[in-house]
Amino acid sequence: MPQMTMVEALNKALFELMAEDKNVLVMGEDVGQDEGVFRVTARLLKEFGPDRCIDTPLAEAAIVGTAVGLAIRGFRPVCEMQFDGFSYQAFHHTEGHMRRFRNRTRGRYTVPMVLRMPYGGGIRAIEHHSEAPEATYAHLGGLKVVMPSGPRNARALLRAAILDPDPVVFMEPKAAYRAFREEVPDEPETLPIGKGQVAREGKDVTLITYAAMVRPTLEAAEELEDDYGIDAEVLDLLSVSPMDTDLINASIRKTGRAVVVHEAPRHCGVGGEIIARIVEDSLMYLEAPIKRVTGYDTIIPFFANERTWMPDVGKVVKAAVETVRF
Amino acid sequence: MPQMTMVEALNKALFELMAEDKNVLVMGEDVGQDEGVFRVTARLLKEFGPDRCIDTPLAEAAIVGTAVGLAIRGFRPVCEMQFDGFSYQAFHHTEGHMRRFRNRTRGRYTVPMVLRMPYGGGIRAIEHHSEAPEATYAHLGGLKVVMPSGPRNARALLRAAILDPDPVVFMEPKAAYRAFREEVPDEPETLPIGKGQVAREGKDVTLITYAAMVRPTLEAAEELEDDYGIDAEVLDLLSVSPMDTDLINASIRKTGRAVVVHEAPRHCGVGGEIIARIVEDSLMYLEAPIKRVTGYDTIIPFFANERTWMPDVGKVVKAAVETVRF
Amino acid sequence: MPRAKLEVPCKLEKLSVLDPDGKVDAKLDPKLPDNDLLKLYKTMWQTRLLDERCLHMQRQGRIGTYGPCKGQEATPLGVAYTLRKDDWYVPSYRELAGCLWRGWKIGRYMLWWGGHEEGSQIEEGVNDTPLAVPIASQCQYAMGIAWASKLRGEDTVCAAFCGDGGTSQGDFHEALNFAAVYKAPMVMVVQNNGWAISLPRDKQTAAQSIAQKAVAYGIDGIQIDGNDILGVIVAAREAVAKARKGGGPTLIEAITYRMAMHTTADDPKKYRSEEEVKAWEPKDPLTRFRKYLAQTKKILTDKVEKEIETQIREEIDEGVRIYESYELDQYAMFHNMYETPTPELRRQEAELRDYLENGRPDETPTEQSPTASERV
Amino acid sequence: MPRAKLEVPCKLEKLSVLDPDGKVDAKLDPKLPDNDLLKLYKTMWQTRLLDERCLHMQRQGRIGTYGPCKGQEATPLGVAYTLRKDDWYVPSYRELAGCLWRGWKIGRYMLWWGGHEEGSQIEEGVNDTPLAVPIASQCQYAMGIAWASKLRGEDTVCAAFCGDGGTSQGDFHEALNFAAVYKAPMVMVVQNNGWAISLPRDKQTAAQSIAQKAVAYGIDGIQIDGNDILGVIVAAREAVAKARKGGGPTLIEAITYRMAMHTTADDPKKYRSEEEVKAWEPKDPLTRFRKYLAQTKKILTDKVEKEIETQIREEIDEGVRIYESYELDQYAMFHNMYETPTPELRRQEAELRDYLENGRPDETPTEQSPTASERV
Ligand SMILES: Cc1ncc(C[n+]2csc(CCOP(=O)(O)OP(=O)(O)O)c2C)c(N)n1
Ligand SMILES: Cc1ncc(C[n+]2csc(CCOP(=O)(O)OP(=O)(O)O)c2C)c(N)n1
Ligand SMILES: [Mg+2]
Ligand SMILES: [Mg+2]
Repeated sequence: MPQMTMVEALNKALFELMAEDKNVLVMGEDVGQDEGVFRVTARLLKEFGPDRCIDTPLAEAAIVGTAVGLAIRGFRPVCEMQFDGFSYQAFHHTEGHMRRFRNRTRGRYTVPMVLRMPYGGGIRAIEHHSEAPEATYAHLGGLKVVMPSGPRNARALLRAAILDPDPVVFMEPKAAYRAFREEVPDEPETLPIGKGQVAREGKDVTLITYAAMVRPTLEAAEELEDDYGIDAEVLDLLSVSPMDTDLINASIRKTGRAVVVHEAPRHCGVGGEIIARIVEDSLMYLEAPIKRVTGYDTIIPFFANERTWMPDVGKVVKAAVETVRF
Repeated sequence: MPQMTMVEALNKALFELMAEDKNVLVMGEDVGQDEGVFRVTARLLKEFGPDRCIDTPLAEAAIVGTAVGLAIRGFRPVCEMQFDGFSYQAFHHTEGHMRRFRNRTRGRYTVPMVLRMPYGGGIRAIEHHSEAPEATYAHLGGLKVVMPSGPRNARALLRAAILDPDPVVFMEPKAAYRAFREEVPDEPETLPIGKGQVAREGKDVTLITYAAMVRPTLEAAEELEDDYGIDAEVLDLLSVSPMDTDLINASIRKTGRAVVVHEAPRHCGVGGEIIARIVEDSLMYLEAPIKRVTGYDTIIPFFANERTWMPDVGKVVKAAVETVRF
Repeated sequence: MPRAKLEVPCKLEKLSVLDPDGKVDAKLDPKLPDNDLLKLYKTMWQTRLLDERCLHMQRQGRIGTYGPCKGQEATPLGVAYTLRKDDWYVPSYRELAGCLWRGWKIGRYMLWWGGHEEGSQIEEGVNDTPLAVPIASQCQYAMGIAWASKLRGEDTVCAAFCGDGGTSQGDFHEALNFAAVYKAPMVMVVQNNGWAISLPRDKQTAAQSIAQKAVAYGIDGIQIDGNDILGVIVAAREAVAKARKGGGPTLIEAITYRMAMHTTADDPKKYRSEEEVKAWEPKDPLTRFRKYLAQTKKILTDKVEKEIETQIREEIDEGVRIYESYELDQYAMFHNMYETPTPELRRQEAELRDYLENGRPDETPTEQSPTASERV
Repeated sequence: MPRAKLEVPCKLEKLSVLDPDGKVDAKLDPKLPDNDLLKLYKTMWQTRLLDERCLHMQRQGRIGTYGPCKGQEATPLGVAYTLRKDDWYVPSYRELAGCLWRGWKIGRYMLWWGGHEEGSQIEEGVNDTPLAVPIASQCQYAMGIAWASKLRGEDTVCAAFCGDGGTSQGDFHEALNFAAVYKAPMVMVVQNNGWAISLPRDKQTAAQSIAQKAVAYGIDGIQIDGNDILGVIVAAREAVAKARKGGGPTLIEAITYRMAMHTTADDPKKYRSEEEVKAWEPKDPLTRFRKYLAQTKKILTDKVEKEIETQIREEIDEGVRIYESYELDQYAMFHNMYETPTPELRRQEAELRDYLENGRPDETPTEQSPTASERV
């Protein structure tokens, strides 16, 4: 199995699906000739031509809006938003049509499309390039919101997303695009959308996270073990809608304690939802309040200060120790 | 004190502020000649002329986007979105500029504007006319999200919103626009944004809600008392960002039990945030899981079935009884 | 350069064929077969009567808010006439005439206004999209639908509609720009009915016509008398043929008038004069077409007219019956969000079922719950 | 009607004054005072050198990703020259030349690219908005800013900028439509530099020019040689004067070329040829202006040039020093969200302070926590 970065693994998934199914199209700004600003769409134009890998004019609403029309006609468009912050330009189509057509027409028309976007901070980009809008999308029924954490699951989940009969928002942690490599099997692989994974087993506290925050959280778990003798379990949700409530509750019932870690601002973020589900199903197992290690309720600072804003290993360690010592 | 509907009370607030401050402008689709589709802007064009009460072309992004520019220049624009569902067309300006200019320019430019919109179901409207997007806005730092529940507080809060130095999303429960009257004092009155109220005192369970759901929740509280001997406290948050965490926790520490009621879909809704804040601060006071009575994670049905979807008195009663009997 | 006029090769035209008196411009007459003319007339009239019926039923509370299309029958009908069955028709919400022509069932149409998703379901075999509410957003998916034809190498065409108000939206602009760049087989029809709720056309845009907006996209534009079914057909036929041959999109501005209120929720007297409405009455597309058929073509006799009317009314009655016997599935909302409902949706459905089937909990008074202080 | 050309009264022109050899069209020459010409030259050259310096500093990791403006100095500078101090200047992110003319400080400008909000703060007394990132969104607030002048009865004007790519966005369309409807004193300048990252202009829109998009709004449009500072000044002056007099907006398409990469994050070799870039070199706005001043006007001697260069370099060095001595306030993010921070923000600030000041908790190994089963 070759070692790949997440960018390469995502590219592999796109390449394979485009080869397998003529209805799969890739479209967006600079995805063709330029191969995507992060190179996720490398080689696609060359291999599949300009009718399958489409450089569009600069208009996100039109990218999503026309993709809805293409999907109604049986295509499986995979749209790229160049950055998270510009997916808002298309929000009325994501909300108003992409997620609604199946329900609105009682299944007469469906929209099997994928809205890919890099998300999150940590790459010293300018304003609007470091947003984490997963809660905004997760609040919209009709969408699935998938958030891979590493090259292998990114590839398997993107494949699942493209094959999914319903629209998927696929948020790629740009901080993890090239940060590390993993073995990715040659043969196609999928993961079920809506199922999370235990990324590390433990018994003292459950650290619940996803996507970009999985790596620092795992690091924190190591530190917790080495320095504090705390045995943390780490859950990688992989999808925030649907959310793997069973996985979360099973772990909480074992550890009795939890910390939620995500990069998006705290207020009305995914963390609240996770905690609500724990309270609904496992309140009586809770030994301590659940802390949230998240971005603050500010706009993420321009990059000179973004690291201060983002959750990091130390913040997770601190919250976990406090939770265990409660 | 005259008895007013919420529409009349909101109109009163607009009228007064426009009379007091020439910088207050009202703008939106059909707000002038037609006086607003709900008549909230009645008499404003006549009284203040077309430069202060502005009928705009049909483009929500331009309404919010140009209002940001007007606000930078010292105006206090009060924009109307004709319906909740069309505020999404302007989302990239609300997210990208309206909420950001103060922080971006370190206070050099501020955006003291109000984005008014009717929200919620219950008036048998067509698709896209019954959305409850408060969690979506509350997740965005830099905004305040205010949600009045009755004529008197609507008037006082709208006044506070217009006077506020920062941008406010003001969501008006359309189901309550004309449903009942209240005494509204002649003299100007404001309420502090970010403070909730105890709408009914009780000791057995706290029902936490806001805006359109306050009335059915109060009704449920009556029923709980009459039929089940349960003494419910009802909190009316009035604002979901900032959120009155102290009020919520004080009540929980008294009752030990809570039900959250809102109309928006459950997943990643405001309910999760409320529960998270209770868990953070008052976990050890909790006697029972906190239930959420909310819209389901579907698109709100076309109006023939919307009542089934919406929280109602019975659903609140059921959840509260189950919580108390837990 | 140095200073010169900037030449723009886009073609901008205006066109009408049938005047308000039912007289036809012989050179431009599309010379439709009598049969087609009578069928078109039937659909136009049926639209008028169904529209009236809906208004009536709204007043009786048998449907919800209704958006009438009186006076705007000719444009969508004329456009629909020029389409093949396998072409696509993307309406906004005032294009009933074309919907009926395309095969939409009255009963289903009424379901939409009656508050049922099934009103958006569209008959199998009809390549249309449901009524669109967010103004001009349909232009975008229409463009995607048109583009799909081109990408598949098919010669099908997509006709899309919006109002004069819709032209102010970014979506209108982006969709036409995409359509022009990709030469998608799209015909964009703007029903300029003079008003967007209470905003008159001249406050909607400072452009002297809507048709000239075509120049922004480097495409052709044509302004037509939208109450003249023959003119509509001539213009639409050309645009459809051009699109089918790979010539790309055309913008058609159809000048028409909304004779009734915006929807039953508003009162047009607040913003427009009776005289303005009166002035449009002689231009009515239905009476004009009737005159043409009865007086110019002489194919519409009293007898034929009677027959048509009887048929129309029977069909409408039948549609109303079907609509009113529709049975709501309260749980369908959970079953149509995804191909397979999520666990959370199943849980919520169970929650609702429990509530609807079992109602409130028993009223056995609850014993005093333990107080918080007893526990902590 | 029945079938005729649709006449459109919008004026569409093209214009250039100074050719690539520095020769001027005498009839159109704006005849600027020598002093102004030299000041303009200084700013243009300073822009070029600051741009180079930024590129260099980016490579050294002293600022972040940088978006160069080489080759695009003349348009923003020329436009800025025609504005009064109390007018408004709304840039996108390639309008450095005009920013410097308007009084932006180099040190502050670099803060933006160095990742500090204070780079967006804009000097007091300068009526400008900061660099704008979401493409074309600035057109909307620019329109609001322009409109404010009109609503206040002031005669100030707002000049706004976007790129050729920006014209595809709905925001561009909506803003110009609003501006035309309200006759706002706005000058919309599109820097058509041939590319939007990797997308060439002819795949951005099928329109033969950007200027013709003015027709969609019923306003005038003019296409100018954007590398010709005199032509820019002539066109902008007219547009500004017209706006100031209440004549409403004008669309200016300035044809220019992005000589460098889109930003330091991309590699233009992937999508465009060296020859294309080479072909634009002779049209460089700076060398052209230099030729004009040295050869035609004969006011730029070697000595003057030396003096200017020394001054420019000193100012840039000083700016870099100021930038690099900037001290970050890690907590400022909490203090600028609202006039008064919310309780939750105060709580979060305290949380962060505790972490930054006290670090990790003590490492005293935690005793085994009670297991869940012990508790339930
Ligand atoms: C995005 C959006 N904004 C606002 C509305 C509310 N609204 C419904 S119809 C309408 C006017 C539409 O005018 P026009 O496009 O001319 O169509 P017409 O109703 O005249 O057929 C408005 C503002 C909407 N449906 N969608
Ligand atoms: C709304 C939005 N979408 C995408 C981007 C990413 N992006 C930054 S610059 C750019 C190209 C802009 O082209 P143009 O408008 O011609 O300006 P230029 O860079 O050529 O000056 C793109 C796609 C963005 N900043 N904003
Ligand atoms: Mg209209
Ligand atoms: Mg460009």
